Amino acid sequence: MSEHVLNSIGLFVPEIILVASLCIIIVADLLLKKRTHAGGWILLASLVLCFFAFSAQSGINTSAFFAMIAVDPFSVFFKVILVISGIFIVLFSMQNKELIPYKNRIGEYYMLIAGMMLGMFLMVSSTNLLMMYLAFEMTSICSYVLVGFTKKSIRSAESSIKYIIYGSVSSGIMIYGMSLIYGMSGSLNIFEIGAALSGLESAPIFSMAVLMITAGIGFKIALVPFHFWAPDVYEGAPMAITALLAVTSKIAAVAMLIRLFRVSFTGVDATGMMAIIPEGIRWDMMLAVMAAAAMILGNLAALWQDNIKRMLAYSSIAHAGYIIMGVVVLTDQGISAVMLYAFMYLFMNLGTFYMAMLYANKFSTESIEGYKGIGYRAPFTAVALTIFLVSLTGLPPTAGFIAKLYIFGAAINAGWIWLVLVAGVMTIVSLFYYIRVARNMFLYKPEGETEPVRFDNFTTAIVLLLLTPVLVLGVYFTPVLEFIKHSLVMFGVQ
Amino acid sequence: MELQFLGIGILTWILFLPIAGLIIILLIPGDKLKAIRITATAITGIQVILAAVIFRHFDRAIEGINSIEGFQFVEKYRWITVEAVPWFGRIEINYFLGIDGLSVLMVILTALIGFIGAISSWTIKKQVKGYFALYMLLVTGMMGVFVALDFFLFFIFWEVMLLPMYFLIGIWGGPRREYAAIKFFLYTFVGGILMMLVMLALYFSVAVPDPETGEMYHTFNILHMMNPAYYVEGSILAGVDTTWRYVAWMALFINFAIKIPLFPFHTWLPDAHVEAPTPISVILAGVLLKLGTYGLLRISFPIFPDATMYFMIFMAVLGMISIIYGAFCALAQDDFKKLIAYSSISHMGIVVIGIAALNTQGMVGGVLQMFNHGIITAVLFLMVGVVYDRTGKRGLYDFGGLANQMPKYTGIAMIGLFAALGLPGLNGFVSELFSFLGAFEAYRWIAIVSVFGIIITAGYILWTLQRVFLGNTPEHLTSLKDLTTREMVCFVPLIILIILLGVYPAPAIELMNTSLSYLTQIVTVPAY
Amino acid sequence: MEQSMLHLSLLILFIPLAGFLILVFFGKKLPRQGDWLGTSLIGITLLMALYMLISKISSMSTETLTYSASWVILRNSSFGATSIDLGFMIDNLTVVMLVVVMLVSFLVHLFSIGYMKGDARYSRYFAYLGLFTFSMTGIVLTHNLLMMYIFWELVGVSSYLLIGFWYEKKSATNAASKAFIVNRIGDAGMFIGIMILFIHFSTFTFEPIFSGLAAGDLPFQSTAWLTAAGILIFCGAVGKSAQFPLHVWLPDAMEGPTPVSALIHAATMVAAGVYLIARMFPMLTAEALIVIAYIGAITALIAATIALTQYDIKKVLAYSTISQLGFMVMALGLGAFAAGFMHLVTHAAFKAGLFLGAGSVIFAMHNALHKKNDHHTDAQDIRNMGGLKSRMPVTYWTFLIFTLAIAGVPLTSGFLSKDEILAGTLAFSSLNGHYLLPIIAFTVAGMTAFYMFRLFILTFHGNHADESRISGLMESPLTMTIPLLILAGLSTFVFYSFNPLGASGGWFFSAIERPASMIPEALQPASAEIFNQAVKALHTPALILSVLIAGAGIFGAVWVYEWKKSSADVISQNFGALYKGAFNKWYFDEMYQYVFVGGTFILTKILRWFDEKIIDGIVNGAATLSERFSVMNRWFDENIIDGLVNFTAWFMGILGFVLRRLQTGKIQHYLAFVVLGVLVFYFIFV
Amino acid sequence: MENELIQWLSQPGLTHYLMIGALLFCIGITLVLTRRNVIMILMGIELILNSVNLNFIAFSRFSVITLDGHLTALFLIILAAAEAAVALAIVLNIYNRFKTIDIDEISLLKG
Repeated sequence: MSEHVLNSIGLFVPEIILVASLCIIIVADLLLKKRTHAGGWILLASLVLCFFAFSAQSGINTSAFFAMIAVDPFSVFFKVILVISGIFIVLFSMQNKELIPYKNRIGEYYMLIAGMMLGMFLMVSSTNLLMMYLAFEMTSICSYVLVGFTKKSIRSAESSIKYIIYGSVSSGIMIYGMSLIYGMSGSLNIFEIGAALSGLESAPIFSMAVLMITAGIGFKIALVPFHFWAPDVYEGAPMAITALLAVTSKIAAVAMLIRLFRVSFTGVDATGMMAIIPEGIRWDMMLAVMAAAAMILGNLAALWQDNIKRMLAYSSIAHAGYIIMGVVVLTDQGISAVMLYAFMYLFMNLGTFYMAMLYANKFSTESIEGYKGIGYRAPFTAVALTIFLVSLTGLPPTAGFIAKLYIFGAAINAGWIWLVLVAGVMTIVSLFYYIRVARNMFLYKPEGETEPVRFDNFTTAIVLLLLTPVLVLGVYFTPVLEFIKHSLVMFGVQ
Repeated sequence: MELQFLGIGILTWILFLPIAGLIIILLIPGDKLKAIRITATAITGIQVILAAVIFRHFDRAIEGINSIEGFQFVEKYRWITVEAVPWFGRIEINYFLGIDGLSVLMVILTALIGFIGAISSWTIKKQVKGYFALYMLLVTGMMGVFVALDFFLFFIFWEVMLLPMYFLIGIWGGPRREYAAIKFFLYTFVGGILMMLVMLALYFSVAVPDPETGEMYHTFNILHMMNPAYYVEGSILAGVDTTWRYVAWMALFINFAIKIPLFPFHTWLPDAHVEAPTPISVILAGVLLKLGTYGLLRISFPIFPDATMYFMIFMAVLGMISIIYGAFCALAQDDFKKLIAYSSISHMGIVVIGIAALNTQGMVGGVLQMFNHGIITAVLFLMVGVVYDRTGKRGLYDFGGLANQMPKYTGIAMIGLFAALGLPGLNGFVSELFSFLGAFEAYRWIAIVSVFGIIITAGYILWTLQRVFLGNTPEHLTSLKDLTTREMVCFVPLIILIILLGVYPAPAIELMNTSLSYLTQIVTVPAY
Repeated sequence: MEQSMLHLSLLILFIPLAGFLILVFFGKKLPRQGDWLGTSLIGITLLMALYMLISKISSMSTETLTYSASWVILRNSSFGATSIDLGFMIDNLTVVMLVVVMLVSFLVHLFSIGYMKGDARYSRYFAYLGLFTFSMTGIVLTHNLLMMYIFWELVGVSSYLLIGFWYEKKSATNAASKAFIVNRIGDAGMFIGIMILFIHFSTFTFEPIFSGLAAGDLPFQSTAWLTAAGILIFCGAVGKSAQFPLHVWLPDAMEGPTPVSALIHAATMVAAGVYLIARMFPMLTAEALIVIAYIGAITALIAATIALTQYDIKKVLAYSTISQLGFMVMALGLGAFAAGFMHLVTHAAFKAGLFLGAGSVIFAMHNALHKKNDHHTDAQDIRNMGGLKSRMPVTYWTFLIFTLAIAGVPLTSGFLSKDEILAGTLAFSSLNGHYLLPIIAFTVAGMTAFYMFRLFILTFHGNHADESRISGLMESPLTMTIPLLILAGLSTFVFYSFNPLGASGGWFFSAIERPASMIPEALQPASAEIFNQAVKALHTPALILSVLIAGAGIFGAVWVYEWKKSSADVISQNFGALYKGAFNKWYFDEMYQYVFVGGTFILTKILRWFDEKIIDGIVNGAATLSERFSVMNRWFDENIIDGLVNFTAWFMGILGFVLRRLQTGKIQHYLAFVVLGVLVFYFIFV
Repeated sequence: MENELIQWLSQPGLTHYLMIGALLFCIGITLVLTRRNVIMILMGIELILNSVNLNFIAFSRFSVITLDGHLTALFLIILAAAEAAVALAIVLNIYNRFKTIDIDEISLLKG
């Protein structure tokens, strides 16, 4: 038993690093009042350490802490994505102008991010309903505070109250569903649940439970119709936190969704194909409808937005739809497409948020109309933003195209033609609002000031760090595919 | 046939030279206009030389179309390869270039028009650096579509063109450039999505054995997609004459019809042509429209011979409508550029009825018409550009009596206009002749109706000629200067080609004859 | 011999082209702007053509020489290669036609040196003449339909350039465009006809097509398609030879310089149509021939009636040309092959003479008026002339000879050919019962004599209305009168037949024979032997009748205009509506204007509207719908309509607007949606 | 009929607890959806969480004989407290910004 615990601790190194850094940040915050971003650097260092710790975990496929969490390539893959995005979020935060008035509390900010990262790490690896819920709440509670961090801002305040009410109710619904599952299967362990359910006749209660859990996770993913918080919260939150919510926590929730549904609610039918269990609820169709609704609503509503954060909020709702398409197809191919999408989405969406943040800093505008003529004042960043947007649209030769290609491919191969058609049409719609940004930047002359704007090297370096993968992965993505190929191993699943 | 330089094949050179140019241009400071212009011109000039080398070494007797042995200057490398994916087998995407009789003429056309466009771009005054950078990207995109034999690669190049084109129209265009640019983008993007879906469906339907291990894997290789034996049993596009194959053909067709553009998918074209700056109009009409018909011939016809046979009358009818409709619309225009834009619709309709005939004359006529129309319409747009640069106007009513004022210009314009009219002795006639002959053999009445399009064509061309060049020179035009040397450099090679191919088209026809008659054969006499 | 023929014909074809190229590029730099170059080059080709004529007729009379070279080879993997050939075919028809073309061209060149003197684009004019001669020669020499079509169109273009030579005049450019487009309509038919033949025979060359037909291989195995092919190819001739209903371009084409009218619209280009029919004769079915004959007859009649009423000297000649061309076409249609072709040749001489004579008159009038600073009197209106006889003796006497020839008075060339045609009509009606044809033919012959003498008398006889106006009138210079004299000589009978009363014994009739029909027997017209016998039998009555009718016509004209025994005005009033119709050219132009031009115009407007309103955004008429949403619409206009041009997109926008309204900002609504969502999904999926 | 009901009520079992739980859950949801005072909404959330606790414990007691359910309930109580703490802090901030805790007034962000 103690040996098991010791082994488990050995597998828990990255999380421990994070917890340690969390503590160090608190201490550092007390000791070094002047060094405002010290917490940030500490977190950054710990995240980089985590990154290396994950590389040590490659190939391990086991479970830890009495089947509470799994350390398997699948979770490592997602944790790598989370760490990368976490690093960028920290870098963004250091430049975020909105946070400057709160610099005496900035240590808390990084501490909360560290907590959130920890929660998300646990989300992607937990194999127990209780653990899942705890990780989920850890992430949520930290994010509630982060959203309201710029508390003098009235928008931030409003978004935080909305977020916490919405989040609490959603997680309440989810845990209610979990309690029903627990009652029916007699266990909180997802493998045991799966085993118990595979012999089960269809039961309406079970279906309701699945729906309730979907509602909870769907809240995190911002999946229609559980997305309503997203636009308001994204708009109100500080930019870096918006990026964190739109990218990192969304990906973590998708990973959790995949693990839960793959392990517990998917069995094997007579022909050896994967099938949903028990047969009471067609949750693949349900998710497909949600995905379609997300794509439709996200893209169409985004057409009308002028605030870039709000526009990106809707756009990320739409992207949640694309991602869920991969879950719907129920195959390893679909899951690998989701992983690829997540990887690509990370860079292009973070890039877009970063640019929006930079422009908010420099031009103090979040309005797309306010972007007029930026292409002539800051050509490099404007071109970069255009490339990110093009990538989000899904045009080659960018990463976004490859991501869409694989998602669409998986869906076509599994026969979800109608879903792909919806996705295709909505991709066309998405062109409008993405290209509108580029249009305003390049097709109009600058109004008022026309001086060129310079960005420091640090900024340029971050832009390049984000831009390079978007372009390179658009034409050469073999390494990512290799990575995914090796990461498609989930503990306890053949 | 292999031609290499520094160990890199000639097609890669011709394809990626503009990218090198793009990088060089980005490194040149933005205020060194001349250096930027010369770089762009030199790069496209080298492309023309390479195209000439290809023309020289191209073996006219090899068939191409559906076997790799038939292609020339082939370059095939593994690009994306992931071995032994547990749930999928192998993922493989190839960097696969090659040309046959169908594409060689298009490669030459692209190089030539790209060069002419670069020279005529010297008149661009604002944001020169950005302009030429996008221009270079555009040229690579066009060239790529014509040389790619891997569907994935084809698709990437196909879509790569969109964004540069959007900005080239949107930033450097006329007053309604924004509208025109987004309209162009929208239409072609819709088509692109459709093509992407079909591409994926084909990808999952086709599996080929590895020559060494015998392992089956999916492929984007266009040539493999033409072989019915490679279709996986029970996959979505397997079989013959299935609904899904018809649907896929239709989706591809819509994509290509938008590019061509065929009635009723044509409305982006007048706007885009009118608003685009002159060199971009030249590229648009000269090369971009050909991508549509090229795509039909390279992809739709050989991959879906059954559906092609099923839909060919439908295609021919659309071609016929385009001919007549485009001509009538041209007749109603009072904007010079719009007139030429509609004439393009009409002339591309001739290509479509030619290739829809599915016989050798029609095919040869259609492809030759693609080339010829590229040349002729380039002359016409350059012609409008000349007066537009000088006066800022392009309404037909804004001009008159230019024959007195600009004799050289008038002479060249007349040759261009008469070539568009299909005057024998100029190249337009030859290709129209063969297209009509082919169409007549296949569908008598469609061809007969289409022939009346040439009467209307005569109407609008002569009307333009009379309106713009003849009559008395109005007061405000008496200060117009005749063509400059740079403009002559643009025009002369094109005019020479117009006359040369009009008098003796055999060299061009020989280039493609073998491939096209083979293509006809594999479509009409399918392998299954 | 054969080789030299080939070389000569090559030279004849390309020398004018060389002249064109030299004059276009270097014309202005040459001394005298290169008129001597153009003229002498054509002179050389004329000599070559004469040599060819003489040697061909004398040495190898009925042989046909052909030369072929491959132009394009279309290889077809399933059934071999198709070679598309270009080449020459030289038979008697060719050499005769060559001489006609070269001779008229040469004389017109010569005449133009005087006539066009001082024009701003003098060298360009000679260049265009060279281009025209080149194109015309191509038509004459070709042995295949493709080349025929190619040069056919080139002729069209060069005539476009020549008619619109004075392009500052709007009427000239209009006329040029009209000529081209009207011709193009005929050409479209011809093109379809050629396609029918090519698709079936895989060749454009006459010989294999005819031999294929002779072997019983009909296009698409159908006699209807054969007849259709014949009539469609004839459409080309209808356009070029200004036959009803496409005759409207020719009178307008008189806007070009007068020598051009002589060259193009009297002797050569318009004769190309007749030449085409002659070339295609072996494949024309009896039905097609009857159509051709009637078209010719109708043309002859309509044009003659119009010519009776016109006052513009060139317009009268133009309608007379149309009328005579109708005669020729009719003759070929009846099977009077040699007669029709001979009329082409004789007509070329005297009609060119008439035009050049008219040119001489106009030139003189113009100069005289110019001296008086009179710029509003029309130099071409015969009402402004009269009494020119004494001032322009050479022009007067030559003009008289031409007028006699066209009227068909014995001893002239015109009598020979016209008489044979009239006999042919009688013979045809006696064989087939088409009595309308001879009636029309004789009526037209009478009318021709009448209106030509009307023209002649009004121009040269009587007293001038205003003597002072023509006080400075002088005979034209030598370069202009010499051509007139030469043509006057050629309008006498001796050059065609030594028997002034019958052509059938002359060299012409022995050299030009009706080619054998190559189509199945059942479709053929009455054979040449039967026809010739009938002609022989009816020749004498026809001769007498034609002389009487010509005499009556001349007498009528003299009665009315010379002796003024009856007033022309009274006569025309008596004819009332008929006169008005004829005077207004039977309203063809107006009708075409309304029906075709107007129709096309309206159609294009409709299509343009359709394109811009309907297609372009299935609802760009979302405009009307979206008026209701005017606020939104403005927003759209500014932001999205740019992109969302069509209804779908508009609809999406609305949908997006609605969906966006769900986002009320009230957290309880959001949560209600969550609960609702869960319940709805529960009921749908469970 | 009446007897059956009395008998059913007099022998409390799993179903009874579950029904009470469900009832609590519904009341919680109703509170959340209908009350305008933020504090009342937070109380609704507490009710939801307590209904879950009831479920877990009932299941743990009656159908699944493990301690998982009890433990979960403990964790839930702690989490509910944490959540409530954060929520109340945010409510305080809201009151400072908006001078009200009427949730209908807090709807600047929308559309």
